[in-house]
Amino acid sequence: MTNAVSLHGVRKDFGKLTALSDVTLEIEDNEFFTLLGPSGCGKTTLLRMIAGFENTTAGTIHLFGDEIEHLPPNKRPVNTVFQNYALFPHMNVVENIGFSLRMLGWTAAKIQARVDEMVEMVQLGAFVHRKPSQISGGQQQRVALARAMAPRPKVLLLDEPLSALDLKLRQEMRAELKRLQRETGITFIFVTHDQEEALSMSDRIAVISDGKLQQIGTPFEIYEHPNNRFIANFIGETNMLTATVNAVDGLHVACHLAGGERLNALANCQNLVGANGVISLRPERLSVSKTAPTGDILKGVLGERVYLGTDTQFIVKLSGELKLKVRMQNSIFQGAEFKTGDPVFVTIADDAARFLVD
Amino acid sequence: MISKAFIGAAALALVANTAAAEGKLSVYHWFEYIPAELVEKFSKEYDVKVTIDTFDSNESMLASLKAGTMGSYDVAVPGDYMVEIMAGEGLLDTIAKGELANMANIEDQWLNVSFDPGRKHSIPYQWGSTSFSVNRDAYSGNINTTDILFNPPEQLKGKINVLDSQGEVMAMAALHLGIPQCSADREQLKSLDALLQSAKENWASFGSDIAKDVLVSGDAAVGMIWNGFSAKARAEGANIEYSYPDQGYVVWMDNVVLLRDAPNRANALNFMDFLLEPENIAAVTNYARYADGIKGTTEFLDAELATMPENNPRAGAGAGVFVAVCDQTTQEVYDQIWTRLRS
Amino acid sequence: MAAGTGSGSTVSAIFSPVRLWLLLPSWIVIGFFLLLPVLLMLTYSFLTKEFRGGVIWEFSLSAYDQFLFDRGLFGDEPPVIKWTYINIFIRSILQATGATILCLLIGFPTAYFIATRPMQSRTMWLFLITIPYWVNLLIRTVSMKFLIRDTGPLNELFLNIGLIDAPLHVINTNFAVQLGLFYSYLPFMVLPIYASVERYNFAFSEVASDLYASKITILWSIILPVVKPGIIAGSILVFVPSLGAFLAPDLLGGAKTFMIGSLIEDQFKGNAGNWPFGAAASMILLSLVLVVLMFYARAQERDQT
Amino acid sequence: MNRTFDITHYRGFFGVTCLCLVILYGPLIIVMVYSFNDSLSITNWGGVSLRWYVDIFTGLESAKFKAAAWNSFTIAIMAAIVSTIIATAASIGMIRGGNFKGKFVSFALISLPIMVPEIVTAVATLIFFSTIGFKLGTLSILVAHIVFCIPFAYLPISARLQGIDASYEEAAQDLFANRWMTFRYVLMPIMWPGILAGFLLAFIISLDDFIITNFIKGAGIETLPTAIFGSVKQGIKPNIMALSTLLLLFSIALVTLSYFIGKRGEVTQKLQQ
Repeated sequence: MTNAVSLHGVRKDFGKLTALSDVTLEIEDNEFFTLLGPSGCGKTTLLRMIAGFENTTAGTIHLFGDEIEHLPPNKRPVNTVFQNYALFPHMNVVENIGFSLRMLGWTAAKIQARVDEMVEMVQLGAFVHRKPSQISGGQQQRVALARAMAPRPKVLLLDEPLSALDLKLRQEMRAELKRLQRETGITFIFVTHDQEEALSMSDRIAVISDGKLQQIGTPFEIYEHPNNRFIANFIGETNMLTATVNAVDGLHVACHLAGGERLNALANCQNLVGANGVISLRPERLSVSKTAPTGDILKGVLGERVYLGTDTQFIVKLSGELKLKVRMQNSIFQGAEFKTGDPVFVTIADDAARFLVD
Repeated sequence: MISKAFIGAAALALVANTAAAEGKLSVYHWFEYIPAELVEKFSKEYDVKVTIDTFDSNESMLASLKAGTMGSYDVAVPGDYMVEIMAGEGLLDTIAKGELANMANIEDQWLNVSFDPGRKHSIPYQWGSTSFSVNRDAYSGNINTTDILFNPPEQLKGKINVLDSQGEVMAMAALHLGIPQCSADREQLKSLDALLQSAKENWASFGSDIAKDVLVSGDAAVGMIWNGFSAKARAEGANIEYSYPDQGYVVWMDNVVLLRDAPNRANALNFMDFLLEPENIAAVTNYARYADGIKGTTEFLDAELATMPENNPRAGAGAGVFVAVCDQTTQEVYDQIWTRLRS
Repeated sequence: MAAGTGSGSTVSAIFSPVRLWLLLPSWIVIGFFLLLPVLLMLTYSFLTKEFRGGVIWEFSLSAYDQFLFDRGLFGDEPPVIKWTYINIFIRSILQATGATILCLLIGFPTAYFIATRPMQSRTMWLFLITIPYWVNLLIRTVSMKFLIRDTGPLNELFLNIGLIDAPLHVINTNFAVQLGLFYSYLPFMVLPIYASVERYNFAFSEVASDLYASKITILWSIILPVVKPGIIAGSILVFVPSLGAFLAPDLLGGAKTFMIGSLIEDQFKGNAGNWPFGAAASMILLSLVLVVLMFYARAQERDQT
Repeated sequence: MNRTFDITHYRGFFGVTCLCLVILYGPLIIVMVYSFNDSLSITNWGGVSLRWYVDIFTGLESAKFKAAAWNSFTIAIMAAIVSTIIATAASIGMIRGGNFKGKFVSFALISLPIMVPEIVTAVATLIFFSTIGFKLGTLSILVAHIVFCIPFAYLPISARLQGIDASYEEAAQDLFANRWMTFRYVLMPIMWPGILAGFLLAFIISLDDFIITNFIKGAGIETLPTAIFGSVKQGIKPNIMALSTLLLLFSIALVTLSYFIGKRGEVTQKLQQ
């Protein structure tokens, strides 16, 4: 089976600036694929290159095995949902959705049928004759989706489509997008800087930073096994502790921290004894207790605590200047007995420590 | 779609306008110098569409023709000296013997004129005089002197309009000084220049086209003006008197000339013949209030014209003189004086 | 200026490949029918005048010489600086300056007043100010001429209500020309100043007031410096067209003394018929305007940095 | 309005604004009023009458005015159409063409007709036409008008285009529209208020022009301004006031129209943001 989109060694320069360098990735058919990264990382540029709005400086882009580099956007069987939707202000909902079909020269009857189908799919029945300026942001979003999906693209590109919506609507639309993707079987390439969005919707995620591909993987892999310090930091919250390797067993390493505490961790690559790096510890994979449990533990003094509704967050001061963030679910843990200044033990869940070398 | 049709029509109209003129006549004429009814009459009689552009001085007409409108007009109406200049510049076409049926209608004295010997290019249109008129409400003193223009009494200073016409102003100034026109004498030229410079201080405005209006509206108390135009101003209610000064005045004759490269030469000749008909030229005379040079017009003329003070120089007035054409050297000094006056 | 959310980009890849073809018509039309003619005019200013109009294709500096030097009535005296034409230019500059000041005096308070109206009524006020501009300039000038004649309605009104004893003589004076120019170009002054004042943050005024500045001080030392770009822009927009104006001097000034516009016109349409001189005077006017515009561009650049 | 202390308010500015309006409208209103004067003289009031309006259409000069009006309107419409098309293309080239070498020069060239004083344009054009032997006529007027109308059409069109996000064009292209379709079905409709404003401005500017037209008009060809100028040179006559009033009303109708079109465009633009 050919992949929906294959990028090979793709590079993009804007004058002297390099926006993307050496991006190689395969996006499978029917996949909900997300490009995740901070703003300015080059993810939108990558999307625009697939759409055809930017050409590549180097490298190749294949769509279902066909080289598409030479095709202008209007000849590529991909469609885009724009960040600001770019709904044509002078056309009503029906005209917007049917635009591509008109451009493709469909008959009026066929256009009508397809538009009806799309209106049905995104549940816009009541608004079909309104102009974009007369409907709400969420409805505009649906029109944009319907418009982009009307010509049955092989790949749908979504450029931060949810960023203009408020939180509630955004969460609703996530489910909606996921549903549409499942029902239509279209490959979605979704660009976002919101890690929560990425984690909740994607089949796979590619994290991009500074124009470079950092890691590709399922949400679980990306979150639990970040490849490097950037990803660990960017996705979710984490504690970063500087560490040195004492012993190596495959990818498992035994390290000591700056304050002398010893920890076992899983490394992102083969290491030698004496290598320096950081250990990433997710706060929710840690727990505090007054009595020493078994397994990997760290000793410290309880600092401030913050009540977060579902969780409580503690700051634990380790030796030296080191501080650890620990988050525990309130439903299974009553932290009433913990007071600032109490000496505590921090337990680390299995495989929770990642040793990362830059 | 309506707009498309309109553009089409507009485009067509433009093309039609620039297309070769059949049944057309293009006249370059003095302003307010031909009655519209007469043009209408010609138009009907010969089935010719007449367009008239106007100018306000002989010199500006010459400038405009040389600036690219030559070849667009069929006939023009220059004054005497300008006929001579235009002929010299090669701007005029020659009327062959027999091309004008009514040539014989021209009064004998205007048949062989110095500015167009043998009437090879022109026919008479109107003749008259150039002097000045004074508002009698503003000044009741003696107006039979060119001092009114060049050395005005206190109450008239700053209330004088002067024709924007180089030839006539320079000729009047020469008359005032009692020197010959186109004098090559340096001292005389210098005094001419000095006179005009000093007189300018007392003048309010230059303008030919406004000459009548400023007198009627009272904006000016003295106006250098043509006799017939002055008569019209008087008829429109201005209490003015036209002067025939002791020092003399300018006499002129305007003539219809056939222009070189006339796009409608045949119609031009028809037009000239038309204007040689006593009845037709008399209509012009009645309108413009001057005199024509055509035999047999008397019966068609307003009786009043003959007795009008503007048309009858008082006894004792100086002689009327034509504007002279200077040689290039003197003309260049004249131009220099004029430029200094006008700027 | 670039509005819009999202990418905010106004560069579209779709039209940039054909931008040459899109720009070419305007380049050709303006280049061929204006730039080339201006260059030709420059050439003409160095040609020899033909007796009684027209030119001879022979290089000559006489047009500029005639502009600058007086060689006497007969052209044989040693050259001295001639003020005739320089004075025309100075007079025109003064007239244009007068008109600009008049526009500024009336235009600034008006623009300020409009900019401090509530949002909805501002457009209405601006609309009121701009309507007359859409009326034919000739008609406006003629109206002004009609109004200020010695025996015109204005004088009649003033005489009737006993404000004056004798008619005010305005027509055919320098003031009449300035009034005409002012009337022609006033909206050009109001609009840029309005745009500046509208952007002015009145919190500055409040701060200054809080710091014991009087209203006049605020106007003079806070508002004026902030809205200066608008004032400069407005002044340029009034000054430049006033400089080469033809209708107002001709119809309101009595055409007794030339302004630049009428001087040039006279070389082609009027009595003078001196094309090289007309071309030279046009070139000098054009250079003057370009200098003013360059000064403006500089000032703008300085304001931006 | 009851203001105890308003820092934005300056006493007298309202008065100056009123004075400004009086100066702007006074002469026009006077001319309007006097156009109904039933008197041969412009100085005396002879009662209200429409005779001068009748005179424009049936009087001695009616043929001249009719021809001049026809010339003025045909020239203005054609000049406005052509210059609007050229200016629209140039706007897209300038605003959507990205950064390119000579962009400033290109902008300077497009705005040249505004920067060069009208009288200089007139002189240069006259010299040019006379040198290349271009016959002065309606066509010469039209060409000159197209040239100086371009920047006036360009200004509102490019201002409008600058406010339009390029993503509309990208969306259109993404939805299989080619370059022409993108312009025809997406960009042009969104730009329309700007194009219309540019067209109207060009139309009015062409209709308004006197100096250039006067220099290069051919034999027997008058536009309304040159015809009116020719008439008023000899003094203002009542029929000119009537004609002026008609033109004035026409201009006001046109500018009101453009005002409302502009407002509509503004509203839709605002709603999108």
